[in-house]
Amino acid sequence: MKGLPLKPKFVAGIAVLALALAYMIYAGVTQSAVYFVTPSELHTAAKTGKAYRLGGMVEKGSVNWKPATLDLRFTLSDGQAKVPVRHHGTAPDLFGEGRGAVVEGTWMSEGYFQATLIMAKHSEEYKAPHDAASPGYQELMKSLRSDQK
Amino acid sequence: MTFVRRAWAVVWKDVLAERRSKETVNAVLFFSVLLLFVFEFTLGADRDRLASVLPGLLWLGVLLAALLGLGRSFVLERENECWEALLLTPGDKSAVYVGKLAGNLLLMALVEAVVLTLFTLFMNVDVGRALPGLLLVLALGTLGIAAVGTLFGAMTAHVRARELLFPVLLLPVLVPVLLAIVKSTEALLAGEPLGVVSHWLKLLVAADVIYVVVGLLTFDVLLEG
Amino acid sequence: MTRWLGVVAMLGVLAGLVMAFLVAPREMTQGNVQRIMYVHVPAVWVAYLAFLVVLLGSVAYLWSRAPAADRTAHAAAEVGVVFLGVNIATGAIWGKPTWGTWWTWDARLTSVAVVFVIFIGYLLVRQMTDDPERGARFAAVVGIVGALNIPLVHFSVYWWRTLHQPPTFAKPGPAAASSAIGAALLVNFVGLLLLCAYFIAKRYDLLRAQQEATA
Amino acid sequence: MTSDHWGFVAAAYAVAVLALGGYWRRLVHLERTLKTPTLRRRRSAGR
Repeated sequence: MKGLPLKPKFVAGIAVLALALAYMIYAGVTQSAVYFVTPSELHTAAKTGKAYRLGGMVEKGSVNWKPATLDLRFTLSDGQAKVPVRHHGTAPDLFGEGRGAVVEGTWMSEGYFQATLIMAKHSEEYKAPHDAASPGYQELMKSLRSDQK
Repeated sequence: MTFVRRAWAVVWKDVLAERRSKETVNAVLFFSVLLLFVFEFTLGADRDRLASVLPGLLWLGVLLAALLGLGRSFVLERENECWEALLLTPGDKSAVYVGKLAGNLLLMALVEAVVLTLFTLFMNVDVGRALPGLLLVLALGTLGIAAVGTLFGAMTAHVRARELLFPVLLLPVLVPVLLAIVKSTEALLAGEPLGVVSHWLKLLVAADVIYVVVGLLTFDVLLEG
Repeated sequence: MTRWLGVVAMLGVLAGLVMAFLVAPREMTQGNVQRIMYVHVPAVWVAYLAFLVVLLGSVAYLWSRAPAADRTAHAAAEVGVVFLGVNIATGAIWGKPTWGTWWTWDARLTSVAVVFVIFIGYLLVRQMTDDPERGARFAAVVGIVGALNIPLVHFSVYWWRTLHQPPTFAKPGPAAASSAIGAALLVNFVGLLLLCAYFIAKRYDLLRAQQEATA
Repeated sequence: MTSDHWGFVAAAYAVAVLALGGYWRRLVHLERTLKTPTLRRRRSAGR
């Protein structure tokens, strides 16, 4: 078996493998799928009791947190629509007003979103303090949804 | 003999042996029926919850049955001391791979037909309109599972603790295929058109091509024993 | 030679630590906890490069049956698993304060975990095979399947769900991280890459010594 | 502004040092057993 000659079978096989991998990577990079619904999308087709992942920006001035009862309420927005969210428990550090967040939970018939898990969305940018330019709203929404890229 | 005829000889041998003993098919089919019981007992009380996890359960059933069946295919060759005979196959050894793969596909198709029927009957799955798309997903997914399963089955037949190592090797490699079939089954059963899951179909095609080609190229290395 | 590589790697890692803690600034939104990134992110890059070495070594071994190729693949797989383990552990520790959870089944975490398990399988096959030559052949097949599977795992899990910042550097266009942070990341990457190369070289030497001792 | 979580940073780097250092120690240990002729047979038989 030593010093195997370059059989046509291997050449063809490796070429097909390379093609399949390239195709996979191409399909993967160009695929744009939605990983979570936005508040507007939720409003147009909300099913009560169905589990959703909802992503948006936490509205300024909407966070209402009662440490005694661990009751957290806030509003997620995408610029057009707003969804009131309720959660029982603490929120992660990066969670804050004017920042992106993704919540998992269900849409309740009472007209609010009951979250079982709150995840603060990382910005894709790591910034040193001095080049701080607070990202605009559009940019933040874009970074929230840019996972599709 | 041509490549196809050599592969066919392997399939025919396996089908014939199975038809006489009926060991694997009987055990695997009975196992999948038992799985239905287990699913019903552990999750059955809540119809709504069952409906939401059904695509996962369906595939879990097929997968567990496949693990049993695929693992046996080469162990039988070894136990019956037929390995040397396989090794003596003239010409390109990948014909043996194709033959074994075809045999395993037959077995899995049988299991899937049974599991799907049982699910429609006992768990009120409405397959109906989704069936053509579902069959496509099923076919692509099965090919992927069987391609890696046949390759790794030939390998683990020679390894200590093979019952353990076979699933341990197979399952993580098959994660992409599993995600693709479960997610597309979910979408199709929810009444979505096939276009919605086109990216999963692309992934399945790419995975099938990669697994089968790697299987063809490396099988003789494993057949050395 | 391996020893000198070790010395250079040590210096590289020290330089990385200096960059991570003394040069890089406090990150704006996350604060100092972001400094975990300087070990977390390079570790996964290094691990994936190690798995590329596994692929090349495995193909070369099946091709030539040269024990050297097998030793390279074996050493690289072991070291890659160690680095990927570091990546997963530091990621969990980073995730707790920033996301609020140690572990979430998000895309990159899951895909890294799956790759981790695949290569543990690679090492297990070797361990569970009595004949080392047979183990080498079997492991090579697992290594090839496992490495080629990485893009499939990546995209499938990515489509399944995602909640992780997109890669900071893999993206075309201007680098998103500010320059000092990027520089620190790069130095740490080079440091860990040297460490990885040193580990692989040392493991390779040991494997050869072991084989010579038993032969 | 978010707090710094130095504890988490320390934990992460400690874990990294433990894992990488532990692997290095394992390699050194292996090297020593291979170099010691009396120990070699016993140790390698155990492996």
